[in-house]
Formats: sequence, C-alpha cells, structure tokens
Amino acid sequence: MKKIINNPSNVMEDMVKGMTLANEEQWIQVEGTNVICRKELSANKVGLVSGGGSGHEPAHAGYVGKGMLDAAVVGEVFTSPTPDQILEAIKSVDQGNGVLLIVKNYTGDVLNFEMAGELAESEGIRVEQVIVNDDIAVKDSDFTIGRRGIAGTVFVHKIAGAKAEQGASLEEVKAAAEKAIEQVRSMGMALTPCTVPDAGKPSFHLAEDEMEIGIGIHGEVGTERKKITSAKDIAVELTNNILEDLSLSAGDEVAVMVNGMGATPEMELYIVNGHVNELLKEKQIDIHQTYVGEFMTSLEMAGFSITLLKVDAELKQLLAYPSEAIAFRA
Amino acid sequence: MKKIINNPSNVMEDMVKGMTLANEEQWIQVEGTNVICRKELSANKVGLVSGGGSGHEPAHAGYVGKGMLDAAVVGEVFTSPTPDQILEAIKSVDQGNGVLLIVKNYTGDVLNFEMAGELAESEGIRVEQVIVNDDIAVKDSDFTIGRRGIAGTVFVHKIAGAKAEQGASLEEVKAAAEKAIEQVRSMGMALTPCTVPDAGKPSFHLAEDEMEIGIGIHGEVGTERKKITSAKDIAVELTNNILEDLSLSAGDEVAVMVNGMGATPEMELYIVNGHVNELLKEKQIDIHQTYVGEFMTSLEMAGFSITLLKVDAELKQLLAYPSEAIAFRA
Amino acid sequence: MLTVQLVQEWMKKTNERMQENKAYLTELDQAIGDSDHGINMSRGFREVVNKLEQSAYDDVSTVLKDVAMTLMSKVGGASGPLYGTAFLKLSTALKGKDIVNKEDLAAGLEAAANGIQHRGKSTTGEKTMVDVWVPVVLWWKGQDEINAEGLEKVAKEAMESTKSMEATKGRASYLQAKSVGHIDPGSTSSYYIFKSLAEVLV
Amino acid sequence: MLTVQLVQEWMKKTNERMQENKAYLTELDQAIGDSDHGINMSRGFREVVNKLEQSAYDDVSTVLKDVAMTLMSKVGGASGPLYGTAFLKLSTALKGKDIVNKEDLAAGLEAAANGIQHRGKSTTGEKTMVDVWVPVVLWWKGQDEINAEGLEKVAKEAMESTKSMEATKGRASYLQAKSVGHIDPGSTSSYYIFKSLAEVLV
Ligand SMILES: Nc1ncnc2c1ncn2[C@@H]1O[C@H](COP(=O)(O)OP(=O)(O)O)[C@@H](O)[C@H]1O
Ligand SMILES: Nc1ncnc2c1ncn2[C@@H]1O[C@H](COP(=O)(O)OP(=O)(O)O)[C@@H](O)[C@H]1O
Ligand SMILES: [Mg+2]
Ligand SMILES: [Mg+2]
Ligand SMILES: [Mg+2]
Ligand SMILES: [Mg+2]
Repeated sequence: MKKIINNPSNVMEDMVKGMTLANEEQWIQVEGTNVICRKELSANKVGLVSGGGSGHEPAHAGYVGKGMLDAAVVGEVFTSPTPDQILEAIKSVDQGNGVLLIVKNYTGDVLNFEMAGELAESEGIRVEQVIVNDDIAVKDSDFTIGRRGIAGTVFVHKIAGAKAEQGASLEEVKAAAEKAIEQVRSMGMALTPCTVPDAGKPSFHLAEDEMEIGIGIHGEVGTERKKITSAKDIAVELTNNILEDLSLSAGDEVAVMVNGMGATPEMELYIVNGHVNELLKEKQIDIHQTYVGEFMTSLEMAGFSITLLKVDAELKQLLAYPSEAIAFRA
Repeated sequence: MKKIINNPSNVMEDMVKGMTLANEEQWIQVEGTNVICRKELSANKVGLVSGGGSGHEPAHAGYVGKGMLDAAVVGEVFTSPTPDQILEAIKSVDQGNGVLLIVKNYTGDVLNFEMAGELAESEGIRVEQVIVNDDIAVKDSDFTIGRRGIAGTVFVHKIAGAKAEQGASLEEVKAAAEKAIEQVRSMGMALTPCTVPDAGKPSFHLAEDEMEIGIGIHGEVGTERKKITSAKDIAVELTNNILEDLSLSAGDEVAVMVNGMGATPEMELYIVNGHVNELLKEKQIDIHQTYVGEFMTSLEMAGFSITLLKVDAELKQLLAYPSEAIAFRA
Repeated sequence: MLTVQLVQEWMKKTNERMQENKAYLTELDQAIGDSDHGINMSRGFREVVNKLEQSAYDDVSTVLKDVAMTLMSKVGGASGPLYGTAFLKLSTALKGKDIVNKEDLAAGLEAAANGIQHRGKSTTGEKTMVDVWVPVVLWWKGQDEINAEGLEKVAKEAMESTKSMEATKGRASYLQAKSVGHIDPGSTSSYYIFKSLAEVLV
Repeated sequence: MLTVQLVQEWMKKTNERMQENKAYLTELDQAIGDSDHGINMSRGFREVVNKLEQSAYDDVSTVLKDVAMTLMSKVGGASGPLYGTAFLKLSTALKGKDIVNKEDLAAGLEAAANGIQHRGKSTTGEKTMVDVWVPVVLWWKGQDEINAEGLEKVAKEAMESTKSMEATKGRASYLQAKSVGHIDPGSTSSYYIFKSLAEVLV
C-alpha cells in the first residue's frame, strides 16, 4: 500500500481537518463532529444533508455550498457515518423548515440516516429522506436490496440544492430530488482495485489485461470480469446499458457525467466522453450538458462511470441554477 | 500498461475531440489543429495563449475561458506542440492588441513557442512571451537550463487572464504575468511513475516503500529517492524548501495550491493541506486562499506538488477576478 | 448467570478477539463486501471497553445500554446500527434484573435477534449475522441450563453455515451467486461475541 | 554525391531505422528524459517519407526544405525544432546546386550543426545531439573524398561518447550527475540519420 497519509486509522479525521482549512470562507467543521457545514446558511431555507463513508471525495463535502448541500457528514473510509453525527448535521442546518436527507442506497447508510431522522423527529425537527439508487450494474428486484447509489447522487444534490435555494418547501424539494432519482442511471468499470488505508491490502486482484465491469464505489468486485477492450467499446457498452434501462429514445434530452474513480487521468475520461457523445448523437439523444471529472470516487481506483440524467425544462433550470460548491460550480 | 484508450498513438487527438465536445458552450477546436479556443473572445482584449504537451490535464485547455486563457495548444503526450499549431492559436485570438504566450520552461516548449512567435511577428502580430519556472527541485544557475515550469503555471494563467480581461495592454499583462512568475514556487513528489501510452512502460520503478522527491510533470525521476515517510513529514519538507527559496517570513501572505499528480485520492491531498496550513500558521504566514485538487498532472502518476504564490493587493484582486474556465472558477 | 462484572469481562474478551482478528474480518469483508468490517469492529469494541472502564455500573441493563450506545455512535456502516440495536434490546429486556439467569438471557437474546431482523429487514438464510443470532437463540431456549461449551459450538456452526449461502442482504448481495463460498464477516464477528460470552458464563 | 533520389533514399532508410528503434529510443529517453523521443522520431520521419512520396522534386534543396518543414510541424518537443532547423539550414546551403559534392555537403552539414547550436543555445560536451553533429562535420571537412564507411564509424563513436557526459542541456540536465552513464537519445537518432546517409552516399 502506497499512500500519503499519517496513521492509517486517522485518515478521515486528518482529511476533514485539511478539507475545512482549505475552504474556511465557505465551511465550518461542526465542533466535536465530522460534519462539514456551510458557514452561513441561506435564510429560511429547507436544510439539505448528505454524507456517507469517506473515500469518495469530493463527495460529499465538495458539494456543500450555496445552491447545493448545507452539510455533509463524513464517515470512516467506506463506512456510513453514525446516527449521532448525522443528527448534529441535521440540527446545524434546520431553520424550522425541515431537513431533507439525501442517502445513497446501502444498508449502512440507510440504517444510520434513518435512525438519525428518528432522533431528529423526536427533537421536533421535520425530516424527510430520499434514497439514490442509480447504479444499474445491480439488479433491482424484490429479492435484493436494490440498486446502489453512485455518481448520479451528485445530480440529485444539484437538483435538490437548487430547489431548496429557490425557497421551495420540504415536500417540493423532496419531490424534485425524487424526480432526479427517477431519471438518473449510472454504470461503472475499473482497471484496478483500491486499498482501504486501515486494511492495507487491495480489495481484489486484476491481471494486466483484465477489467471489471459493473463495479461500485467501495472497491467491490464488479458484475463481470473481462479482457480490457478499447475506450470506445467500453464507453458504448456502458452507455447502451444505461440507455436501455432508462428507456431513452430519439428526441430525449440528457445531462452526461463521465466520472473518474480516483486514479484515472482526465485524458482518458475525455476520450470516453468523445465516444459517449458520438453514440448519443447517433441515437439522436440531445446532450444538454456534459460534466467530465472526478465527482464520486473510490480512493485510488482506476476506472470511470457514466451517468445519464434525463432532463426536462424543470431539471434543466435547476441544473443551471447558481451553485458555489467547490466541486460543482454552476 | 492499463489504460482506457483506443490506439495509443492517437490518444491526444481522441482526447481533444472528447474535450471540446464536453464544453461546446465555451470552446471550439480550431479546424485542422489541436488548438482549443474560446468560442467568443472578449472584445478588444490582449490575447492569451498557453499550451504544451498533453498528459497534464486539466492543463492547459481547462484554463481556457473568460477571465483566463483564450486558447490552449495541445501537443502529443509530454511533447511540446509545434510552431505551426501555436501560430494558429495566436492568429485565432489576436484582435490587434497583441498576444502573450505563457510557456513552461522546457527546451522543447521554449523553442517551439519562440519559433511560433517569430512566425506570428512576420505576419504582423505583436507577440510577447513569458517563461514560467516555478519548480525549485531544479537548481537555477548559469550552467543549467533553469527551473522547470509546473503547477505554478496555473496561477500565472489566472493572474494574466484577469489582467487581460480587465483591458490591460500587452505590456501590462506581461508585467503582471512576470510578477506572478517572480513570486511563485513549487515542489513535487511521487509515489509511482507514469506510463506514456505509446511508450507502454512506466518511466521508472519505485519499491513499495520508496518515493521520489523533486519530480517534474513528465514522469522524470526526481532529485532524491527516499523511504516513504508520513504525509506530515513530506508536506513539511516540501513547504519548508519553498519558504526558504521564496524567502517568505512572518507577515507575508500567500495563496496555496496542493496539486494532485493524477492518481492521488483527494483524501490524501486534503491531509497534506492540513499540514501545509499548520506549518504556515506556525510561521505566521497568512493564507489568503487555498486550492486543492488536480491542476497540473502527469498522467496517472501518484503524488502531489505544493505551490505557494506570494500575494499583494494587486495579485489578490487578480486572483479573485471572475473566471469561467472549467478547471479554475473564480 | 450474568453480572455487571461478567458483562465487562464479556466485552473485554470480545474486544480482544476483534483486535486479534481485525485483519481476518477485513479480509472476509474484502471478499464479499467493502473491506471495513474488521476496522469497524476493532474501533467499536475498543471504544466499548474504554467506555466501560471509565464508568461504574449498578446493574446489567445499564452497562449493556452503554455498550449499545457506544457501538451505535462509533461503528457506523451496517453493523453499527445492527449491533447497537441488538445490545439495546438486550439491555431493555434485562431492565430491573439484579441477577440474570438463563431464562432472562434467553428472552434478552431473542429480543436482540428480533431487533437485528427488524432493523435490517432481514431473516435467516440471507447470509448475514442473523444466521448466527437466530440459531443461537433457538438452541439456547431449548437448553435446560447454561451450557457454555455448547454455545460456542452452535455459534461456530452457524457462522460456518453462511459459507454456502447466497447473500440477499448486505453488500454481499450485489455479488449474487458469487457470494457463495465465503463466510459472512458479520456472522464471524457475531461468533466472536458468543464465543466470548460462553467463556464468561458461569 | 547527393541527388534528389538519394535524399529520398536517405529519408526512407532513416525512417526505417526510427521505426525499428522506436522502443529503444524511447527507452533511452525514459532513463534521462520524458519517454517520448522514439515516438517523436517515428512520427516525424514517417510523415517525412509520406510527404516526399506525394511530391516530385527538381533539386536537393527543395526536397530538404520539405523534410525540414515536416519535421518542424510533426515532431514537436526539443528535437522537432532542432532537426527542423538542421534540415532547413542544409537546404538553404544547397540552394541552387544541381549536383551536391563532398564540399557542398561539408558546408551544408556545418550550417546545420551551427543551426542546431544556435537554436538550442548549446555547444559540444553538453550531452545532446550537438555531440554527434559537430564531430561528424569536423571529420567530414578533413576528408579528401566521400568516405561512407568512416562517416558511420565517426557518428557511432560520437554517439557513444555522450554516455560518459553529464548533461547541461535538455531534460537530462535536470538529473545533473545522475545523467552520466546513459547514451543521449537525440545523439542516437542523429547517429541513425548519419548511418542512413552513409548508406546512400556514392
Ligand atoms: N440487512 C441486514 N441484516 C442483518 N445483517 C446485515 C444486514 N446487512 C448487513 N448485515 C451484516 O453486516 C455485515 C457487514 O458489516 P460492515 O462491513 O461493518 O458494514 P458495511 O456493510 O456497511 O460495510 C455483514 O457481513 C452482515 O453480517
Ligand atoms: N538545447 C539543446 N541543444 C541541442 N540538442 C538538444 C537540446 N535540448 C535537447 N536536445 C536534444 O533533444 C533530445 C530530446 O528530444 P525529445 O525527447 O524528442 O524532446 P523533449 O526533450 O522535448 O522530450 C535530447 O536527447 C538531445 O539530444
Ligand atoms: Mg462499509
Ligand atoms: Mg517531450
Ligand atoms: Mg463492510
Ligand atoms: Mg523526450
């Protein structure tokens, strides 16, 4: 394991500290917690809280800022934060108009946020929760825990954030978030695994000519192991899967996100984007906006995910609404 | 070599295409070239052109946008672009007020930009050139080719870009760029080498417990090979070297950049930032602003560089001036 | 019979096992999860022991409540709320008992096992810690007296039974059929909890 | 004696060598540079041959000018402008010559070597291609007639002499003393150019 860290057991605390110090104009670290919160909340707004395990940077703290999240709760690496921490975040951002929790669909995240919500309600705070489940690599059925939440979560942050900033009610913000969740799908792949610092060993092994298709953002193996093919073939495979799952067809309009998993050079992400763009144009799907970069990572995993958000007039307006979050400016 | 590419000989062209498609609102690819240029230039402005080999993304195209560069010339991986391409960029952005070329100090870049400047002048365009040489790992003496240009170049783009956007003359923009160059210093380190796609093999080999101090941004070995120490020790070593070289002392004010080399998780960059911040505070050096992320990379190299820019009222105002470049919003 | 002191012993032994097996639990979680279960357990039970050392307790229920709250606020992930809930239910079931006998413990462990299933919306056969807690409770209820040796054996077999299961809950479920052939990490940490309990029971 | 056809031959042979040794040149550049010299040379001379095949030429100077312009616009890096300049100076020196004899070539190669040094602000002993061009020109000027075999030998020795030098120009100079012990990549591509020239000279 090669990492630029101090004690592997303290990476999360060390990071939260260095992160808050990098953005003292915009952020504070809520005392005694690992919650990163806007320094000044927009008055009378519905509160927006997200979070999850660390190791996905810039998610979620990078999305804390005017026009997006009000607070992000940072858990240990790949480990959902605990209810008491989430509760502190909720209390820090509630202004009496209620708080929406944006949660990625993992058992740990769902349980901890749920419990925090219950605690907050017992203190008289109105709390609603939405669960993001954009990863189509996982089959959604009554017999499973459903699809995972991955990079599409960032679009949900943006949509809900804009809606809240515009003064919408908790119900309206929740509805906007749910609409985004309905219309966003992602799929990822990896060339290399990643190493949880305190585990010290990579999460799986791949040969020089192998890749994993359908990986999540926690160093899990994917759904299929294959020989590496060309950027074009991989981009086309993932995009086609998404198009099918979202039932997109000619005339539909989408926002595109090509997300690096942590160690992928931007050069490769842009090459992938060229092929995604080409395929969408071929299928006569309009590209409203394209985002290429690192939005939801998995430590130093090499690989990428593609996300498509089907947009309509409302979502386009919310996507374009100003955001001051350092990891997603609009 | 594990990469998400098509033909290794075509990565640059594939990338430029995917890049331009990702930002069609802001950019065009100048026909028949690998020049990425602002779609609409601000009227009557001094033109600003930079560029260099590819593999450093988001540099330089990510800095093309209102308030920063007008055009970036993209060369083959780690290979300076050719004079004819640079000339096209100069011609695309000149509005009669002259063009400033911002060049990183490498023999190849200097020669090609110099020749392009001569060609442009023979066509009646006023051209000036500044050479960025912020890398203190390389000794600057009369017997060497001088320090290299690395991440500090981004600050020079920002300063010159703001000055030009404010309507300054070619001489004034050049003076602002030179002031930034005078006051910016960087130093980097790596945990892993990188692989030029068409070379197919990593540029050097490091053992599991080794790192290179003083690396450049082209997969070169550094000035010193060492056992990996803690994030804190490394951050302190690099920062102290810079402080000394820049002769910074209590009361001085700086902008800080912690730049990832391509494969470093943001988590690690933030941990490093915590220590840089701590050390500067200890030395009573004021931190005006902090930038953490990937600004000037070296393909999939793992590692980071630290850059300090000593700021005064003018530089602070120019740093804060609005920029719409996707990789450096202000 | 369980007393405040024995609960403290129980937690100490559990913690020792979690520390010793931190790497092993993490390895199990690397195979079918996200490589953090050993880290989570080692952090959680270390904090439990720290907490218990700093306080004085009059009854079993209170000490178990502190165990629950510490796990809840220090573990995170899926296992944190689940173990937190288990110990909270156990604590509640034993409220007011000065001496905890076999029957009390049966009722308490049953409440805990139900708590896990309720929180996790899970049942047996899904390749989770439930596959240890439920068989242990069933067996315990069927015993006439405290049988420490038997407890360890039953828990161990239950843990091992998860190897051949296909996961339908937790992260391992993403792997579908590929989850078969690996022991569930949470079942293993649950086994350590019961093994440690067996060692302190008198 | 050099003719249009021989220049075309020269470039074809040079190109073949650059393609064959693409990996080797890149390896040399990995040791003390940035891993692209073989890539740059293979791209550049392939384009030169393409260009020459597409056109018809009346005199040596014009074909050499196309060589120069192609290298200038297809290579990039340090070697692109340097080789571009070299062939441009050679072309200029041979302007108007129908037949190029030994003396003409001496003057042309000298102009080329000076052009490289002027462009690169470099001189001999700095571990660059200059350390091949300058000794070759000096030796050539001292010969009474065309000596193809000798040319190859002198160029090769000059190339090898860079191994023990410490670089003070080009990327290798960043390595200071660590640059010693490696042959300079640009000197090696220059050796290929002269070796190919030796093969076509009559
Ligand atoms: N729905 C559930 N019900 C019961 N136990 C579960 C459930 N989901 C997960 N588990 C248990 O939690 C363990 C994983 O814990 P841990 O690795 O600490 O959390 P995470 O899965 O969030 O990383 C699994 O091995 C399994 O035993
Ligand atoms: N100032 C200079 N003068 C003469 N030759 C030089 C100079 N700088 C570099 N070179 C030559 O160029 C070669 C490197 O070429 P190349 O790798 O293609 O370009 P770059 O160094 O830009 O990557 C060196 O091996 C050396 O021979
Ligand atoms: Mg986890
Ligand atoms: Mg180069
Ligand atoms: Mg886990
Ligand atoms: Mg080179």
